[in-house]
Amino acid sequence: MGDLFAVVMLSGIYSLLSAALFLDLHAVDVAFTEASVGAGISTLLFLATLKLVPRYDKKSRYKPALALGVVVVTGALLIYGTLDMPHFGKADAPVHEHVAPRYLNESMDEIGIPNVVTSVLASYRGFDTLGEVVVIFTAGIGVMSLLRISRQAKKEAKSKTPADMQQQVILRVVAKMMIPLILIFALYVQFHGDYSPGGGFQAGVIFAAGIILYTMLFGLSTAQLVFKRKVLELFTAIGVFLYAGVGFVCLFMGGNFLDYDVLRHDPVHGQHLGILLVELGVGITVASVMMTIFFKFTWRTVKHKYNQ
Amino acid sequence: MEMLLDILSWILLASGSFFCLTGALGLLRFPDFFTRIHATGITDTMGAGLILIGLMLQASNWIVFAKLFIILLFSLLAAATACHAMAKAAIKSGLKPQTKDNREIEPEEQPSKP
Amino acid sequence: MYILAAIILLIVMALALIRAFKGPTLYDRILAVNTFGTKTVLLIAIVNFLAGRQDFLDIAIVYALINFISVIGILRFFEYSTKLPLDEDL
Amino acid sequence: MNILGLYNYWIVVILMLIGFYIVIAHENLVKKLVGLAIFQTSVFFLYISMGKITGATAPILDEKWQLYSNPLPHVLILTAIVVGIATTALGLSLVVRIQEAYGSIEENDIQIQDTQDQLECQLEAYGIQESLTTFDQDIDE
Repeated sequence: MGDLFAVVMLSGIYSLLSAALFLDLHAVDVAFTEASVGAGISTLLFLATLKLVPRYDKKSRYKPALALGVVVVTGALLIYGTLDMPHFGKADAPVHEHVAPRYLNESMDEIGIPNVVTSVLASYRGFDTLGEVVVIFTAGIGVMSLLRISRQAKKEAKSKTPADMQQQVILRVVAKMMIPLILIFALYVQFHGDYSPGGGFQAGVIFAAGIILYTMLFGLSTAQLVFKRKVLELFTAIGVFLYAGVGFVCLFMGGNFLDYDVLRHDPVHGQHLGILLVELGVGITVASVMMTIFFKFTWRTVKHKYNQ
Repeated sequence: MEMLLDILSWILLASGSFFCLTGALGLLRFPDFFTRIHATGITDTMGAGLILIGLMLQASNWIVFAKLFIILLFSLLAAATACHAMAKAAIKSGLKPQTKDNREIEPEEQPSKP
Repeated sequence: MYILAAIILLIVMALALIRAFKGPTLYDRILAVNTFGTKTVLLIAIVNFLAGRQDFLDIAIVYALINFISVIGILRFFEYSTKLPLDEDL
Repeated sequence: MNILGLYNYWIVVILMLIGFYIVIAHENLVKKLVGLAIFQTSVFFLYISMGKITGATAPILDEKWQLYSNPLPHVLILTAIVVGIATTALGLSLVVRIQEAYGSIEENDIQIQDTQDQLECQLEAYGIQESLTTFDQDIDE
């Protein structure tokens, strides 16, 4: 398939489908994330890239026989490797015997929130998640520095940026009605993540998606009246800072790093507070990184258009 | 009462699925983009609405009901708007509806291919 | 009954997928993606009821949102790349 | 010996191989990234399908249910998805920069340009001022 647009669209369908599959495999939180991240943001980023690169790919000069051979051999080895694996859906597989029973049986007493995924994510494996947030933060910085735009070009582009999709009046009106709902839904996902699927990662992405919808319909300069570049960059850091700050507060109050028991008199209350703050930090970082990345890509397309 | 609700929701689910299926057949079989969008745009809204109302009747508590209602509201708004936007964008980009006079013209891949 | 509806929805999705592969114009593909998305929302809602736990409908809401946003995104990014007279846009 | 219970791993392997094939056989960098995303998703499926228990439910505690699927893979994969999109964004911005620097996102073109630059540098170092037209023709054929 030579048309990259078609490739990107089919990969969007693939994401939608894989999220449905995750749901069927009982991984509701993962399905949530994949739906908002894989189908939403990543498709949009690919599309934004396609505005900057040629739309059709060239026919390959190589014969794919060698690649096919390598792939088939690898596949045969991998399938041979699966033969000793435990069967699908078995309750006595080794995976289920070590840590998971403790999470499932004792998290209600220790942490007191029904969504085990959230409690493992934010409390038991909180240090791990801090690392992931820092990775996202770093990727955001990487994109920022790779797609930097000089002030001069920005000024020139700004004066000529069109209000996008001007002629789609109905779309703009309906979207105007929907964007507040999307943002409220994002906040619901953020703060209800303890009781139902959801949490900081998903909420951040949904929030960013709402703002991105606004940006696509009303133009980048309008959106940046509220979400200024500096403010976004600041919030990117604030999220990570909040997360790590909670850890240090725990240290100062006599516990271990990210051990929320000491935050309040009652360990369970402490855990609740800690998880709330940590998830908020995650949400802030993810939302602002996603928005920053999208804004950078859109700036590039504006500049690209201006340069032609 | 329970029985009545069940029967009603089954009827709604069945008819909703039927509409979805007709829409998909239209999407696959109709000759050009505008007829296809006509087929799916209308039946999608109808089918989705019926299926969601059918599910609403089976809701066990009010929060499930409310969420289904939100989905219904959203899909009514979004599906219609998206279809309108697509058709408008297609017209703008120069895609012509197939009419009696130009039936021979097969819709082609975008001509800008190098 | 849920199973019947789910199977029909899967068939519908398969048909939409065929259309997405066949094209022929890009708008047909966008239409197929949109149809596929709305059907996935319904499928997820039905799977919720099939599984006996009804409290995961948030995912269906996210799907509806994201589907709308990505269709708008495709239109937004595709619209200007086909028309070449740039003066009109700028 | 019932090996049909392993079908989830085979699906994972097939998806993985599709992704792998796209990454090594296509030259277009955007396609490579799509292939990488497919590869990534296959790993997600591996983890998640390992965590599933038949007859259980999603790990959100509720009095009505006794058996839950394993929450640990869900946590790992949830963060991995978000990190995956962050790295994809980084990759895409690299693609954009490559397009700006080389005017192409085909691996082959980029390599040709690189070799050419390298050769010119070497020739300059040896004090040879010959033009590289013959070399260009070789490449074009």
